[in-house]
Amino acid sequence: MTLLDVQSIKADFPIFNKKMRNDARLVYLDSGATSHKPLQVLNAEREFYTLHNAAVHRGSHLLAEEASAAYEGAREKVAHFLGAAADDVVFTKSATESLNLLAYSFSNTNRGQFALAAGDEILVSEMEHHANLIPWQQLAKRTGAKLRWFGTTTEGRLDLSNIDELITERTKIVAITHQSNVLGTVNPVTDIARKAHACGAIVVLDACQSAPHFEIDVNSLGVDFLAFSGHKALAPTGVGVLWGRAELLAEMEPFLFGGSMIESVTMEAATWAPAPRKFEAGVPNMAQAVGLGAAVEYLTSIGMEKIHAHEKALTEHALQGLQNISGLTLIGPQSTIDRGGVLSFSLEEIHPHDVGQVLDQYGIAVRTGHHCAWPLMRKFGVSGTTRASFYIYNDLADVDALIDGIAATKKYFKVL
Amino acid sequence: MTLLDVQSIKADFPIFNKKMRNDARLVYLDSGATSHKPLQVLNAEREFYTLHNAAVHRGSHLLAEEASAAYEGAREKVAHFLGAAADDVVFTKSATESLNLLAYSFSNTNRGQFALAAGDEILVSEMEHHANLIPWQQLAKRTGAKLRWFGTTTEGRLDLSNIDELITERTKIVAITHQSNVLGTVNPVTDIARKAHACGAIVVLDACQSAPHFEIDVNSLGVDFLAFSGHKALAPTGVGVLWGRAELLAEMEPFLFGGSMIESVTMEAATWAPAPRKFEAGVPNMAQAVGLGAAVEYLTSIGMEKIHAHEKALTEHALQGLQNISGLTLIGPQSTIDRGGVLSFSLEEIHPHDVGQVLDQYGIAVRTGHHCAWPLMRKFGVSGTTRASFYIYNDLADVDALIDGIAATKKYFKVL
Amino acid sequence: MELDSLYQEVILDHYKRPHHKGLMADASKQVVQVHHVNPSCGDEVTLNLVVSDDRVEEISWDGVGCSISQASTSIMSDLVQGRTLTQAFEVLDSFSELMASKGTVVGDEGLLEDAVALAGVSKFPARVKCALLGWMAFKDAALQGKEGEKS
Amino acid sequence: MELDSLYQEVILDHYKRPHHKGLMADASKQVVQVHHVNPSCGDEVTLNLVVSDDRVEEISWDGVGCSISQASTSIMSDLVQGRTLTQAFEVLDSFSELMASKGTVVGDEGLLEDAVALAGVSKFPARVKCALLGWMAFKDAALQGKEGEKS
Ligand SMILES: Cc1ncc(COP(=O)(O)O)c(C=O)c1O
Ligand SMILES: Cc1ncc(COP(=O)(O)O)c(C=O)c1O
Repeated sequence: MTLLDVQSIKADFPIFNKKMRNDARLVYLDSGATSHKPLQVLNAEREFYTLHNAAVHRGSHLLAEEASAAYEGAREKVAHFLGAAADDVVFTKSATESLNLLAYSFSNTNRGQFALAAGDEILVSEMEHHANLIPWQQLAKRTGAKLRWFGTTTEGRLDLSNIDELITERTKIVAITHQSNVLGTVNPVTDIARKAHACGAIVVLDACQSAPHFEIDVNSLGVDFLAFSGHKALAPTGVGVLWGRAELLAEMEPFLFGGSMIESVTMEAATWAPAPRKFEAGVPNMAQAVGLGAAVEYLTSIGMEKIHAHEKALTEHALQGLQNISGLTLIGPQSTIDRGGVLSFSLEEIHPHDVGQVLDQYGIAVRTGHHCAWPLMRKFGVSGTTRASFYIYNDLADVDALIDGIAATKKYFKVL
Repeated sequence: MTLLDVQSIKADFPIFNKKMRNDARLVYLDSGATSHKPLQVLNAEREFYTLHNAAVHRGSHLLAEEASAAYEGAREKVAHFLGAAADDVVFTKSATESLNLLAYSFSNTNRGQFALAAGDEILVSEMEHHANLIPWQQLAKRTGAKLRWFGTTTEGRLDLSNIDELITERTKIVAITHQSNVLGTVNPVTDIARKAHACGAIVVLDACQSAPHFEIDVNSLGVDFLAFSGHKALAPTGVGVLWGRAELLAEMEPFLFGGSMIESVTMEAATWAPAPRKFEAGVPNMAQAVGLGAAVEYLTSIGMEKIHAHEKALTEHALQGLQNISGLTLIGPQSTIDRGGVLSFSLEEIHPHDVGQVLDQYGIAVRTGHHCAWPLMRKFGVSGTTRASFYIYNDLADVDALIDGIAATKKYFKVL
Repeated sequence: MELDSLYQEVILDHYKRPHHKGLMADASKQVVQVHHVNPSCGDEVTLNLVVSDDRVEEISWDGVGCSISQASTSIMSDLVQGRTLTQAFEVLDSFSELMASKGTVVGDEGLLEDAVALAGVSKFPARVKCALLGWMAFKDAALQGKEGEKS
Repeated sequence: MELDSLYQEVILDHYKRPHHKGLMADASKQVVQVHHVNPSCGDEVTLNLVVSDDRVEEISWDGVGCSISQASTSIMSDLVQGRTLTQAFEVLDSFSELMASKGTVVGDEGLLEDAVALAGVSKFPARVKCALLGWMAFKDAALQGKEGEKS
């Protein structure tokens, strides 16, 4: 097992000094919802505000110059993190906005490859987060296109058995998640993208649960668009990323309209700046972008491969522990093959909300409920699950705390 | 003159310790673009990250509880700042997003009072910022409605002479700015709203340049929606506000789709949570909202009336000084009546960019260019202006520095 | 442990053996049915209410949810069954107040009976909406019934 | 003062008395016209280009803008007038390099002539796009002209 030096990593994260209920230490197993932030990120934001704060791209004064350099520098760092060109990286407020940006932009045109109409199809999967499902439902509604989806196998894998029926010449967009935020399943994106491209479809990847956890290279992935949120990747809240292929970004209509995204404006009409500016209307989330730049640097300095190996080791240990608990049903892949460090389970008749509440007494933070993947819950016949998710500041002791906490929960509710 | 104690205010803003070019002190006259942030705001954000960071509304663990309380507490503070109810305040990423939210939501329905069609009209003004112009151009384009606009008088006032022609039964939306970001003009919003309501129109107010500078009470204003950006009001970047009347927010369709804004979801369709949740898809900009809460508290603790009086005194002094400079043409109202602390001018044949560059050598930060109000520039027959804008950390010495800087600029370019 | 103030014995009893659970469907009566969900955790309740002469003649419900939401709905059903709507709303108001109290009040046991056991919930803001789910469904059904009568 | 490295005398001269300014329109010649704007500050340039035998036969322009953009366009016009496109592009590449240098190079005076006076601009990132406006318009017009020839 190749674990990270968690003690020295934790020293960068002030929140671990906090005392939880009953003076317990914080066992944070909810990074799938949002991650904590290292001092390096908090300091980068503060430095922006206290030394360089100004509206970017709009002024000739020194602060405006420095702010622009900081903001564009962050774009370069994020681009580097993804193996992309800087101009193909758009800053949004979140992955949710990134995905909505696409769905709206596609319906802001009625010609070219982005235009959809009755007879066209949009393909998603049953394991999508609501953020990669509802925008496409709405795009289908606006355009008359039909929404279709991959099912899920009982092991929590994408059901690809009917892929030839699902991906056809009618398919215009394929939007899938890289890693399920409920099951931990990592999907065979490259294969699906190849098939989709052969049919002329555009491929959108929800990388919210992958980009923070393992190495991403947009070129080898073979997708056309990729979205993720900063706040799940050690960065501040309020910043997300949309990466897109240059030639597609160039052709697309804008989404938000306002300052800085224009080329020229009259009272009647306006024309647009080139990407990425075209998609960044208004004074942007500058400090948050700078924070995201610092976050991806921090991740890179640890090394994405090492992070992946670390989480794999934790997941291995957790799978063993959880599988030994009687009455516990793990939903999702039972091994670490093509799966990440997100573990969802049911515990006898104890409702997830109650499980979470007992764990909270021991300082253990897990997520409970439908995890914004309600259709997947229905598929597995549960109203919700308890979910533990790992990141760089977790260690084997955290996993053991979870296992012990579950035993205590059973005891508390007299389920033995 | 009732000036604020600027020295003690400046002590809260670390950026004023920075040495500018040639070791000059910072004379920041660009708050119309973005304001600086006091330590109270920076510390509120940091406290959120280091003590309460978690995804809001989604978990039963302690951090999630505390994060939700901090986020909803910020909503209450902003609501109080506007004289509004908390549930009528929506957090967005910026005023630009707030205004686009409205324009998209209105075209996400084809029935009820928000639905527009050919024959309907949207009314804006010639002095709008692009953010309150292009979204409506696009809404008009999507729906077939017609965009019309108030003109501007040579003094830089809204030309209301043809108001009875412009506001008619065909008018469905009136979207205007409270204070022009170029001219400083404060518009007679309440009168216009009364007239618009008499014709059944919805009134949208762009309060970007007003909410940070004088007291706002949404009830006495009489408008239906109000948008402003946190970053111009001492708050972090990446957070904006949309306030709306409860009954309108309830009826409106959502804008961004994803997690947390739903009531229930299947693969085929979804239903929506009540406002404000319906408009806040995804993990929100929590730390920034908390920062905005601290910012409006800071403003309130100084007192919006005192802030207004302070800026008025600075503006009075600046108007006098600028009017005495030969070759300088002030664009906008020549007195402090119904105008705020934003002053735009042309200086002989010296291009604004060159003016800004010379001022920058003295540490004076002004904005130059079209200020995202290109149609207004054309109206005044200029390609851009130099703009100085004031806030709580400016004093009379800053105004004098500007006046001296302009004299130095003329000398540098040998225009005497 | 703080937890015991949340999960009192009587709550766990109601959770394990809920009262009035299982929907009645007597076609001869005028039943108002409502369905409420708690979108953040996915808890759901369907509630059938028969009111005659402004009195709760019959209440029944079904649903999925945590111990707090299930127990609270069970307790609420006991409390409103047979009561006039005026009395039932008085109980509801008192319970809503208790839930909003953040642990500062203990609740009127004469009025709230078993529901005072839920007082501890008010110290866990994230659970208040669990405790209120069934009550809000009842309120909705009762108001819909009144509306229906009028028209 | 740092400023003097930006506003050299030769720049202010070109600004006050720009060369090739005022659009030629000789209907007998094949003129490529382009219009470029700098969206962040509103500067605009319209450029007319006549190329024959791969040589810039006539260049003229009009526009509004700051001293840097006006002077740079004026200097560029002098530099490309009469040159072959290959030579002109060589100058353009050298100038682009100078602008990207952040003040680290002085520029090849043999090739760039008056344009070396713009070296100081590269230390002011916000002004680089001013200096490049006219050059990019020329590049665009020249490429469009080539395209036109082919088709
Ligand atoms: C009057 C006005 N409206 C709208 C905006 C847009 O605000 P933001 O860029 O913060 O979205 C601004 C500022 O840029 C403004 O001054
Ligand atoms: C797989 C997945 N997609 C999309 C999202 C949405 O991200 P955000 O809420 O940051 O916009 C999330 C997390 O909430 C997620 O886990």
